[in-house]
Amino acid sequence: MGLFRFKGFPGKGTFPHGIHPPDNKFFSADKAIEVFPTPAKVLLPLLQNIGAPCEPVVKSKQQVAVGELVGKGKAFVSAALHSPVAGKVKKPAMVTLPNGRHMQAIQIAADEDQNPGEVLWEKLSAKDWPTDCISIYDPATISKVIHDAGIVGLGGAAFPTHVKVMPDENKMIDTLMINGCECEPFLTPDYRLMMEAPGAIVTGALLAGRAISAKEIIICVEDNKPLAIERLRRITAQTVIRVAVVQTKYPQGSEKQLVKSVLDLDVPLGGLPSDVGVAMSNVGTIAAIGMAVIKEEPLTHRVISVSGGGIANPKNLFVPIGVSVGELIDYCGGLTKDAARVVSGGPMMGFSFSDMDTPVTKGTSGITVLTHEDVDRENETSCVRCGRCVDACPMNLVPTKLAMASRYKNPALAVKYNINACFECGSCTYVCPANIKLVQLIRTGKQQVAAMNK
Amino acid sequence: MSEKNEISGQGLGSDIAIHVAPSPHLSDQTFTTRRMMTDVLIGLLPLVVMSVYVFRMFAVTQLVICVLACMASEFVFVKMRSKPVTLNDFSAVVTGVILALSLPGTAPWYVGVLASVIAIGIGKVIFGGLGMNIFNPAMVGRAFVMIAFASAMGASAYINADGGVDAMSMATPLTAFKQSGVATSILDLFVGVTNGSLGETSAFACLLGGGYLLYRRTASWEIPAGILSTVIVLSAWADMSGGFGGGFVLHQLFGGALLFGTFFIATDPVSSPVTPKGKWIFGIGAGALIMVIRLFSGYPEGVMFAVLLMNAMTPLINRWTIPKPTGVA
Amino acid sequence: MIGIVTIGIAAGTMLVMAVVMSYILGWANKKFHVEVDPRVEAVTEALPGANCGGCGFIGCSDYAVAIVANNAPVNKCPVGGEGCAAEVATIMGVEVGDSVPSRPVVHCAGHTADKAGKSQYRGEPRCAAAHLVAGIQDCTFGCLGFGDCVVACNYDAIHVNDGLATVDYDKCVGCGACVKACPRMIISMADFNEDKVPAILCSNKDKGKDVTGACTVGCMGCKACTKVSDIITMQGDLAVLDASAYTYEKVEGAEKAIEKCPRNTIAFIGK
Amino acid sequence: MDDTTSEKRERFQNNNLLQAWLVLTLAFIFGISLAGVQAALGPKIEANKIKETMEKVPEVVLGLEAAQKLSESGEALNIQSRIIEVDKKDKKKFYTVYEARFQDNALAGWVAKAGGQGYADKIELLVGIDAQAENITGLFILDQKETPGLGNKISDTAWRNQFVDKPATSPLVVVKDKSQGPSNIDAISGATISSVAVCGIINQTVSDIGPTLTSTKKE
Amino acid sequence: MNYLIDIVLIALSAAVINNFVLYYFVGICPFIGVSKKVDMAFGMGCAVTFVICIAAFLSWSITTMVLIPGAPVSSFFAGFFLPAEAASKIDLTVLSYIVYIFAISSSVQFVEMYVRKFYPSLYNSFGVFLPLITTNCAILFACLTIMANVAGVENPQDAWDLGRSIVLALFGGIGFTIAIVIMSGIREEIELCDIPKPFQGAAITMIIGGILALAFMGFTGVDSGVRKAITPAPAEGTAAVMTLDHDHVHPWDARVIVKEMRLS
Amino acid sequence: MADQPTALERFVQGILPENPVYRQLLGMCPTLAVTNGMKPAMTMACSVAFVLLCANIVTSLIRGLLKPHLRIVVFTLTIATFVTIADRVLAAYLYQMSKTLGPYIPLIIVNCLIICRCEVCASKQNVFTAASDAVGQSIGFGLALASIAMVRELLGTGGLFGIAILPTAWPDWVIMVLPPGAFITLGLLLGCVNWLEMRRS
Repeated sequence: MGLFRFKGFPGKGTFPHGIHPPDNKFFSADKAIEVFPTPAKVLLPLLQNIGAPCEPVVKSKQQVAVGELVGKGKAFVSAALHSPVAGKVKKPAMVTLPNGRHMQAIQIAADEDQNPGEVLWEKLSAKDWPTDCISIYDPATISKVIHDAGIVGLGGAAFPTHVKVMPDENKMIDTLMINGCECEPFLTPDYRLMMEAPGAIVTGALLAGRAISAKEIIICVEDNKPLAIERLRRITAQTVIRVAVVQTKYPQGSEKQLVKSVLDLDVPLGGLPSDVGVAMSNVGTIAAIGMAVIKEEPLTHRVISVSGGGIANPKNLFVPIGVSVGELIDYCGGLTKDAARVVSGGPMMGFSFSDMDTPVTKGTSGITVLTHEDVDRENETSCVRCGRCVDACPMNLVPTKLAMASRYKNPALAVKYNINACFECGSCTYVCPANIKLVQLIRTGKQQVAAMNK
Repeated sequence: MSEKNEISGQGLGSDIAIHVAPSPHLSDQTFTTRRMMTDVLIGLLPLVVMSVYVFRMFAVTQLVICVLACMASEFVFVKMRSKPVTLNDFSAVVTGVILALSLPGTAPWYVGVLASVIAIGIGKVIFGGLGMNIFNPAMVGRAFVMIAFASAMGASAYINADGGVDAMSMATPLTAFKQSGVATSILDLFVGVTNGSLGETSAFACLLGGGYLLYRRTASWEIPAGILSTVIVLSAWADMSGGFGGGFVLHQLFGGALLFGTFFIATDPVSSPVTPKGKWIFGIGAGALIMVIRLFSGYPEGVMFAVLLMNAMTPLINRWTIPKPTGVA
Repeated sequence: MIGIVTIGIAAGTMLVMAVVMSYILGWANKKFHVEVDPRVEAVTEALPGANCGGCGFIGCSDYAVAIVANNAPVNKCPVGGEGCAAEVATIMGVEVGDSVPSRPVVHCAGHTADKAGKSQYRGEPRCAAAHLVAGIQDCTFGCLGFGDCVVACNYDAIHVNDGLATVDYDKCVGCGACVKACPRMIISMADFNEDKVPAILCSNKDKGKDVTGACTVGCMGCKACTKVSDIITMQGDLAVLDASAYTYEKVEGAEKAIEKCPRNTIAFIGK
Repeated sequence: MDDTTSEKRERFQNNNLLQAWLVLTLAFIFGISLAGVQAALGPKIEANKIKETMEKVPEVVLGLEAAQKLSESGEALNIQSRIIEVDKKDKKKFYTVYEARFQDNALAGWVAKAGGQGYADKIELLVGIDAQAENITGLFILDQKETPGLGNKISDTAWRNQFVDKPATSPLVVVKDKSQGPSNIDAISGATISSVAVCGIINQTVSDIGPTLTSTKKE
Repeated sequence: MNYLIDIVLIALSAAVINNFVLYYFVGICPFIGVSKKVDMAFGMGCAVTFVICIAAFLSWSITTMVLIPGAPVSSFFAGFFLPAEAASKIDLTVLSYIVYIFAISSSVQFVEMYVRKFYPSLYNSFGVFLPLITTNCAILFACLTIMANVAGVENPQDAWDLGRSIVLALFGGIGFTIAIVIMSGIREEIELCDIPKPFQGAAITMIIGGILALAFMGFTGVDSGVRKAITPAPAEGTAAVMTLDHDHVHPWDARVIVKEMRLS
Repeated sequence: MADQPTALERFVQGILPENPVYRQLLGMCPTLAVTNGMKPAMTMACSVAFVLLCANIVTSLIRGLLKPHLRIVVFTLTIATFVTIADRVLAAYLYQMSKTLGPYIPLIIVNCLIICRCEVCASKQNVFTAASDAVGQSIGFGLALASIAMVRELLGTGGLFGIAILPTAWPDWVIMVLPPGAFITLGLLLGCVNWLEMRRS
């Protein structure tokens, strides 16, 4: 890329600290998105988002159509659930998601001979996405459509999007930032989406911008994706949307870090980007908004990448939500001999799991299968307080102290060192020369703090 | 269960054991604790070479005694705690080499042995081993023998005209200066053909090894920067008020254990603060103490005491310099 | 003569000091009196008042406040020793007396072989940490077996036995530390009316089918036990036993329940 | 129990002085007994203090052998103490000086008690000056807290003996290389500061009281 | 000027060089007991410093007014029975210990009650430490040191005045605070260390105390060094050092030697 | 209130099970300060024994008259008196030793050990028990002091009671007779005692 230049934005294009893990995107970056054939059965957990679970509105043995509402989010922070296939509802089952949540899921046995994925992908990747007729949509309508379509953040956190686009008098939003950084190694769904469906992203961005009356819309992409940048630049040339190219660095895709990089604003501790007038959404989410508003399709499918050295044929797939991970892996040629760990999401923040029945949820951005070479490390040694973790922490914390406070059960000390500011990006653990599982300890520490405050 | 096997298909044969672990799943394997210790040893190499060149057999004997004694005591003490012996992390070797280099070549064998036992026993294992030691083990050991065998470690102990080594027929530069007002030539100090503790004589070797550590980022640059700048400022001030005409600063800088201590002892990550700001405070404090002790106290050299004192302050410094997380005004 | 005068003046000095001091202090004691919890006063009175700080608190009165307000242990005073501790304990009424002993029960029966879906776990080997990682074993309720409770126990009374925490009731004193340590909350305190009491050794609230998939000894909610013993009731899909209601007369019902349980989830535990 | 009694009783109980009767009594008794102890032991302690210094005077003035010989022969020096007042710029300084005379009233010499800062703490010493106030006759360290093994070697006889017959008219100089010189004192190796401190105290004392002694001698 | 130097040196010596805890071993009980938390240790240090000053004031006053021979009060009363010269020899120093401990304990108790009544917030932050101080040897030690320098000196003009006494007390207290705060910082840190069981608690505290004492020994002699440096005139108690090590004399050294000679 | 231990129990308890230094951590100041040699350590132990015995006896005699809020004052007064007596006696008959011990003799007043024994035992039990308690505790204190002083003097000067024991080739560990040596020796000995205790139970 040559010397990095970052012009036109207040920020420096980067944030303090952070790490540079090998991005390993070559596994799947050049693989065009394939539509995954409709599976025999889907399993839809009732809670796929941050917030409250939704309540089932279908009964056992009921027939449902593609896109039909099967779960309704009653609480404000919860999202609706739609069937990705046409089929028959079966008895509910319990599933344990990779993040440890144990909950009920709606099971739907799909009818034969259908391929809703093909239709949806065609709509998504079409060239006819409008950029000029956005003003006919009223912001309230857009919000409502987003709510009804059950859209959540597809970057991984799965925060219900309608909450973000809800106008709030106390927090004036003037900037919409669209996060296409995809800083996690291995993952490529956002990249492929930007390559293959930029129209949906641009339209969705304009719609979302209208919904929150944003004065400025910025699409942020890391500089290791030149082709996507090129494509987005071309297509956004006629619109108000600007493309910001930020430095490749982990965790650039974290919202606070991205706001810092692009706008040079500090999101307050414990606050959201909205506290500094910024709304942030993932490119996938934005495309889903476009689909919901323009093509009137609820969120039932998403792009994920199945990648890593442990996968025979890494691929990017357009899959129905609720399909089991085992099927995806089989579709990609199965695991290789040296596969060691299956991770839902990227290798830095994703959750590993062992149950191949686990369904893909709205927040699953990829399945990464790591090899022994990737994950095997020496045994943990003592912390020598070398301070590498301090240099890596994008939140400017002292991870070693937090971890030791957790290990020796001293929640008061952990609070003093601001344990709750940690968003578990894993940078500290990545650099730790002693192989201490800092993030895990910090996570445990947070629980101790919660228990102490109870 | 049968249903499950059907779905997961061919990929999960019995020969592939999928395990689970917390995130993150990647780690930087190029940099490990052992690698850090090896780096320190590489950094110490110029000093070892120089000390062997200047002091001959004295240096060799002292190095062998200290390294062996350190490893033996590490082995014994860790065994006493019935914990796995961790000699392979090289930390005991590093302690041994630093300890040996901080002793005068003429020190009798029991000085090295006792210093090693104290360094590993009281300086390290009693606090829980590597990573837990509040104080720099080598300096605890050295301070102990320094006070215990003052005559074997004191200024005059360095002089041993019978040793047949040129450097050992003169007083150590700082002692000569403090007690008689005699300054050693800067060039001698820089090259290292003066008397003193084994590792401290050659400013050049210290700079070389220290530079390597800084380049490898095994030692953080903030502490040396803090110490050296403070020493320069304070000695310049003393220089001006004493009317020495400038030579004093370089003499203070290159004489004694300043560079050795700055690069290899004060930068010991375990016993220094973790945050950059804390490291600056540590460095400035150590530099100030070094100069106070050198200028005013009964000892010609203050690096060891300064490092120990700042080690003691480190928990407090850490406490005062908890960094503000991003987003806190 | 000078000697006598010295003695006289010395005695006089002492007397004057003593008078002044006792008067001022007595006066101040009333004038500056601050109302405090009478128990604090009583405990302060019982403590030696040497204010040596040996207890780790800031002097005797601070320790007294800590005992009354924060339930600090009563035996910390090195000066007062056991006598003092007993006295303070009487004031605080913390003596156990002859109430029914309360002991922990591990509500899980799954040894390593009983658990399905076990995967190797590479992380901090502690339950609290492992609890946050999915996929170690299928049962999300059962004992993880990393022994946080073992570490928490000061009496060496709980051990992990083939993947399952097991209480040694001979050593257990019922302090409840293990209950607090368990992240999965499968240990609870139960009244031990007899040396041996029956207990339900499962915490899995899932439906029968999910339980059988996860473990060979979990309660699948068949309700067979509730029909033969009146101290067992169903809470959702999990049987629960009211230990406080158990007496020796109910041993028969309990034995029947154990016999009826198809999954061996009920058992007698205790010394 | 009628009202007045209980009221009286209450007042009695509330009276601070009456409450503390035991303290008062004890204070009184203890005051008397301590003063008694002092009366009994005080002279002896005083004697101890004086003896400590006085005992050393002959040795410091005459040297150990001569002193022993003197005591063997059943003679003793007449020792009288006096205070010499020295005017310094901003304050007065007092030296306790012992004047030692033989039985025949011939002046044997003076011993001055002096003190000053050493390496660790104050050093107190006795320095002997001959009758002519020209030479130092001896040195004795009364009290010091120098580093054991190093600085406390100032109490060693061998080191102290260096001072014998050094001139009291010119300042002593501490040397580290055992070089010979009329006023040179060898430093204790590793404890230069203690050595310098002792010499400094002696230089100061001698220069302060020297003139007075010389004038006394002339009288 | 001399007085100022005296004060500076007393302060320096009491606070750092001859630290109460690490050099004289007084105040060990709270040093072990109340050094688990930094805040607690700091409160304790402040309270000690405060009380030690009060105690110094009281003990200095009582010693000079009542106890030493020739003290105004005792000679006044003795004057009723004795001739003036004998009256001025009344020596009550035997009472000093009992009087000091009396004065300390009662003043501490009084201050505690007073603060507790009228400044509850102050009481909560540092007043709670007050009772613990009665049996703190540091206080009595300061009183004894003052007594030694008032009653025990050879020459009356060397006797300390109130200013020196208070400075000793104040900086002794500060030295105590420094030591206990450093110790508490370390002890908070070793909460996160894997100390062998038998050494947990007092034993490791002692060993840390030992290493601290070792480190503080580096300051030995700083007071005389400072005195030498700040005394304008030739300092008392210095003698010249000469050396014949001329082989390594550097051009700018000559002046140094001359300087040194002139100084002494 | 639990039954009070008998005189014999009190005596035995003081020596080891309730050793004032190693078990109760009382009287640390003199323990550290005067143990650089056997002589001062033993003198100190005897002084403490004297004060403790006298204070215990007096306290026990007047135990019926004690008022709760004034009892500490009474103890302090008593102790201070006996300490002064001990101090004067030492100055009169062991002048050099009294100079060596310096302020640590008067500091016995604030030695928690004595006030503790007055409080725990003497103010509650009869004279005989109080006296035997005092003797037991004093022996315990003396033993502790002796153990520390032995280590320090032997390593520090190569002798005991000022008499050389180790061969002259022995390099004296000067540090042992200095403050750091005191702390480290006591720390290590405390650790050893704890370790033995843990092994026993």
